[in-house]
Amino acid sequence: MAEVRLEPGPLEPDRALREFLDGANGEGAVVSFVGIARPASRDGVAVTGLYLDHYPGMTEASLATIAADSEARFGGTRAMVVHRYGQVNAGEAIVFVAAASKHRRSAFEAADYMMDRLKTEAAFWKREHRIDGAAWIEPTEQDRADTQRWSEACPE
Amino acid sequence: MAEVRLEPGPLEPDRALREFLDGANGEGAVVSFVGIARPASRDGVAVTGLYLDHYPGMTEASLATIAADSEARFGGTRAMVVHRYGQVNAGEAIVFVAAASKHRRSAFEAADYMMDRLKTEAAFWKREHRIDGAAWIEPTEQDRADTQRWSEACPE
Amino acid sequence: MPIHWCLESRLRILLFGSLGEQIGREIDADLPAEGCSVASLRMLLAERDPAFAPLARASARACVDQAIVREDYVIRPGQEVAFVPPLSGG
Amino acid sequence: MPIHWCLESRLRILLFGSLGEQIGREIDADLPAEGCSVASLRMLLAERDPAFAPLARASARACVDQAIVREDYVIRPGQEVAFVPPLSGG
Repeated sequence: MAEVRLEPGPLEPDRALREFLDGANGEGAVVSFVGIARPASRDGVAVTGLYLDHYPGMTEASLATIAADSEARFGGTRAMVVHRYGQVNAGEAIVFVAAASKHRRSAFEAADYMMDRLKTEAAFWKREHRIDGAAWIEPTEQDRADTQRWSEACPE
Repeated sequence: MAEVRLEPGPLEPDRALREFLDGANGEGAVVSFVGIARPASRDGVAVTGLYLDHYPGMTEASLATIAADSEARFGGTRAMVVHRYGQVNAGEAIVFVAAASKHRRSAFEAADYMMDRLKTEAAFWKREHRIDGAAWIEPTEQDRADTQRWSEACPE
Repeated sequence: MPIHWCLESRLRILLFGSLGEQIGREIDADLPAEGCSVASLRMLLAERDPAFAPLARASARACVDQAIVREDYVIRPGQEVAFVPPLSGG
Repeated sequence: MPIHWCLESRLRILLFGSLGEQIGREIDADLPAEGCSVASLRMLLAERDPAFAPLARASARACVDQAIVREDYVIRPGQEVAFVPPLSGG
């Protein structure tokens, strides 16, 4: 059963990894992803941080669906998603995702899959705080294309 | 410059991740892999642990080459490899690999690439301690095929 | 007309992201007792206050009980209604 | 023949993995002063002691100064020589 959590305060990826590894169940491979608030926008303007608006209940459900789909798609995989909400400063972790599996290929694919879907389907609304003003952000075409990668036939 | 280390004692993946994140350089994506000594052999016999023989100097060089190749191949990527040697009990971490990059795709690919190469090119000799006796292990055909994936034209 | 308020139901509408910033986190609307479609609700709101115009745009998706619904979905009293901009993702 | 030891050089050979377990972590060999090829060294060793037979197999790769070398590589006095089984990887 996937572990999914929203964090209002700092997200400490090393503690999340420790917790995930402590739940080990004989898996040989654990892949984790840490997403960090970048100090610059896509067009290179300095960014001090961002605000992640969320819809209590619906946002948790969107994360849980993605984690559960990953466990179902990559059989024998265990998944975890920890996501920040609210104010996140540049350089702080926004998201931690982990996948454990018997073999490394499925652990890599499960983590990659979760991140691609989180980038388009996680119920967040992101306001970037640029030094020249604040702006609400939407997923890029690349994010949509990444998610699309998984829409073809099941792997393996 | 890649950070590469051999560890005689327990490898603590959460501390390695903390250390790697502390070296952050504005990257937005960090992918880590933890390989754990499995409690069973490929054919299902219970395993209490393994012994990793290494060739001091040559083994470090093999890890450093893989990490440096990953940084060169996936431009703007920062890499880290921490590997156990000697006696490793089932359930303990054997290897920690991390890749940081501006974008998630290259961080995933760099970590995946390092693991595929480590599985065939890291200078270790592994003796598995099965409950029915000890046996020296060689890479599988799958490991060789995984490494071969990267031999075609450069990505992106 | 006391009958009027008796046949209507107070609907609380939640707004997120840029919609919440522009209009407010929550607005109220009167919902006919027999319910009304998402399309009708958008028109009612836009006619009531020009500030609500962004809610009439297709990019503002309607959610009922935390699931995105279509324009012909009929909202009933007691349901949780929200309008959300396109998700920005995690 | 005092000239003999003067023209030869003591070579320390490191063995790893299953080779180290079967034969020992280190063996010594006399290397002619002008050096000798990897192929010759394998034969010299296998002739000296039947226990060294695994070193004559192609699966035991020769390393000189920590790099895997070919059979015709000529080992010179002072170099670090090792035989290693196939890598098992990390």
